[in-house]
Amino acid sequence: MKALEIKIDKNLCKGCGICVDVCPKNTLESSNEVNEYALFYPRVRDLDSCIVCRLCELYCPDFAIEVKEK
Amino acid sequence: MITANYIKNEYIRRMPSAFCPGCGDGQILNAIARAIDHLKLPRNEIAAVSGIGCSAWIPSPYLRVDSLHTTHGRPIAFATGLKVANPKLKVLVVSGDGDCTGIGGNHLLHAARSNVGITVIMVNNGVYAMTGGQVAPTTEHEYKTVTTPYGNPAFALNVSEVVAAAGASYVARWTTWHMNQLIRSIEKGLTKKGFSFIEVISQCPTYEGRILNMDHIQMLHWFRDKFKTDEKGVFRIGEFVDIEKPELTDELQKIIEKVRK
Amino acid sequence: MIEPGEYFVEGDLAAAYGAIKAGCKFFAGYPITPASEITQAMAELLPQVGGKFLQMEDELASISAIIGASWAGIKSMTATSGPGFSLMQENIGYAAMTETPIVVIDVQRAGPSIGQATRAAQGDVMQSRFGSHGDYENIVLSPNSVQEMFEFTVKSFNLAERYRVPVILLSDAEIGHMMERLVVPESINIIERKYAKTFDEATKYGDDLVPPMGRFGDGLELMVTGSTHKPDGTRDTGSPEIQSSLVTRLVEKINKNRKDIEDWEEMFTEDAEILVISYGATSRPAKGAVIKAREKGIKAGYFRPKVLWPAPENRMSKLKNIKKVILPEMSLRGYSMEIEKMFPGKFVHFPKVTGNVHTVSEILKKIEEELR
Amino acid sequence: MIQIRIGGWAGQGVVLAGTILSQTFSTVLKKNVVMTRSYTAAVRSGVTTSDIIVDDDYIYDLMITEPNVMIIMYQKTFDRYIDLIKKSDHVIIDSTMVKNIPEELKNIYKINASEIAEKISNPRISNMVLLGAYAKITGHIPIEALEKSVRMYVSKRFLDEDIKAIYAGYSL
Repeated sequence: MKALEIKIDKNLCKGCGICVDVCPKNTLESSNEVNEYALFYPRVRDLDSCIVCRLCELYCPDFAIEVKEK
Repeated sequence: MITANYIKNEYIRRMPSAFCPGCGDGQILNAIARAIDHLKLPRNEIAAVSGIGCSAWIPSPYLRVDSLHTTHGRPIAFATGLKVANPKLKVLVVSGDGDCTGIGGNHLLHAARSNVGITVIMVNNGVYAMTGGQVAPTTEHEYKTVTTPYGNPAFALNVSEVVAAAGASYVARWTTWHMNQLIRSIEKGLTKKGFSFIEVISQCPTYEGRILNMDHIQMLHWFRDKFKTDEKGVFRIGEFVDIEKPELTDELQKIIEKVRK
Repeated sequence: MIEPGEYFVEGDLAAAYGAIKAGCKFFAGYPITPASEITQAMAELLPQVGGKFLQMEDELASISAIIGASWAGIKSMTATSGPGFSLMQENIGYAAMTETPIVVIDVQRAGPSIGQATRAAQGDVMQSRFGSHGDYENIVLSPNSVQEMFEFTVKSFNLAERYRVPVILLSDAEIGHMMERLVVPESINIIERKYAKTFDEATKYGDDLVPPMGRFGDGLELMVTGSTHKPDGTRDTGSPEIQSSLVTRLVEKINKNRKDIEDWEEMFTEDAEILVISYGATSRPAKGAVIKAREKGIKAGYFRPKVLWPAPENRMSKLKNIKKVILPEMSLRGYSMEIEKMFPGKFVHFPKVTGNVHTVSEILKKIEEELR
Repeated sequence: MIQIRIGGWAGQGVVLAGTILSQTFSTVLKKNVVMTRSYTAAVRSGVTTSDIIVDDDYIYDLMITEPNVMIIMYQKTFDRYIDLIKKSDHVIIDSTMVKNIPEELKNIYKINASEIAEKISNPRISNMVLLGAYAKITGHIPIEALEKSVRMYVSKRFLDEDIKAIYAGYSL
């Protein structure tokens, strides 16, 4: 399975980094970009590496991440 | 495929939540919603009751079901009344460790004893977080908190063991690292006839983190590495009780039938 | 079940009969003298009408459970006495804040603290109104006979359902444990709760300031909270406007409907110069003493609030020709603040705190003394 | 107005006797009746009383002030209420239980109720013997009315012995 897009809702994300931590393929990484609450939200490092395991969705405390399948 | 977005749209009243970044409460909310979805329970058959504390906010206001946000320590007693009044409802209590075992400890024991068919999810972060990091009944010996600045002179309560001894039908303990196991346990709890109790060890990045000198990611790793279902772990997790026994509202109904015959 | 007709029962049992007749289907309680008889009677009676009884682990749990049950849409009650009533204050405030109809019977005993378990007193009058923290108003009724234990329990349920407030039936050990004739009438007026059919309906109220109540399980996805909340139940603890409009309405809800709620009994008040105000058990000898005083040619009057809170202030303020007001009661504080406020400069307190109710001759003697 | 105090020791059936007598006046004879009781928290100790006030009119006084009848079943109760006993028109005692009576007190009806009760079945129904004696001595109630009240209140198991006891007291 391949991901079409990994959407990170900047306004919901609190920048906790749990998604980056639980991702088994290092698809996500921390960024220096901040949202309106001055929190660092993550960014997609390598979309192709995503295996659509959706652990990021399962562990995200804030419903801020969504993996769209191809 | 169940996506977080679907869960959010279907079961979550609103976001963003008031929880601190990295708080396990959001994960537990996610787990509860997924369990309800797996069971295909209609939302109008679920009532969520909570007391006071950060974790009390998991169902109220975020879970999109009838929710009763009550006074400190009392949610289990409120839930008992709700369940007895309408046994068709799946009554879910979400309570913190202070709420559930400190001020509300007596209610917990007696709900387990009477085997009333409610599901209690106790979020255990070992500290009173909402009020600013004071010692809790679940704080380990010698840990420093704002009210035990020289170390906790008392010892932590093993809540699941106590609830098991009190007579609950189902008792399990997981951590926020064990999301899938937690979801399965909540499903089991919600379908269990009698009193079900699920303890969730959760990370409090703000206060517990300060005590343990860890951030929330480190705490999750700690859960992963040290909390095991067998002797390998420093802390024991897993399912401790899973039995069938007569449930309170059924017994009350039997009394009515006996008396009215 | 409880056929119309005549009974010879104690006050506590009459209250249980009243609850059953009012449609009470859930009781949660904890044993305490002198209210245990209500609890025991409900344990026996409720299953007979398809209702449920629970003896809880304490009074905190008892009142919590009945509030929970009330949200599931059934009429619920608990009964206790002083020490338990003190414990219940927390959630009497919660019921006021969340506008939950419940009935709490307090069979007063002598305090403070454990006091005299089997003796009567009237020391909970202020607590019954002000016991929980913060601003709220509730309704408190005071029966003076076994018959009224029955009737006022029914009335308590009616008022609770009508105004969505906790209603307290403030009895005492004298009335609770007294045996007397009870007549259960053929027909009893019962007020049923107004339910909201949609979430939207539950957030709106009319001139009476009482919104229709949602019911758990109806799919309204209600949010009920003891925190400061918007009309839709959304918690908002930061807004000065929301706190202000919420607590003002909780208080105004009672004030605005006072005329409908206030209830009293009076005798010889048109030309009375000396007025005996009394309530509960004490009002029996008080009335007897006033009748005796009239026989002696004394211009005495009798006034008894049946509803203590809200007090019948409009009526009392119209009693202009009174020169003196005597308040006999089984408390050193009791209702005195309220009555003294209504009759400044004329007020004579006549407490008796032995655990026994006043006698007719004691009150008559006091009337004569005060005339001198 | 009739004021009656039944006094004894907890466990002697003081409240039961009071209830049956009150019910005789209220339900059977259609009088206004108030019965109050006084007891301590302990189940098997302490002075217990049932106070009965009967009137054709509404009852205002809830306390016994000038008793017409004192039915006393225990020495300590007798000693405690000696002032009221001196004021009372009739004093009926269980002479098995109350032996120490001041000499100046005349006109005390001494009923060996416990002994009579024991002969019928057991001393615990001495209260019923005293009620029968009360009906005879005061003439306040016909014995048939008392019997009716006993039949209304007492469970089948004890009914026969209780009826026997009230008639035993009545025929003294």
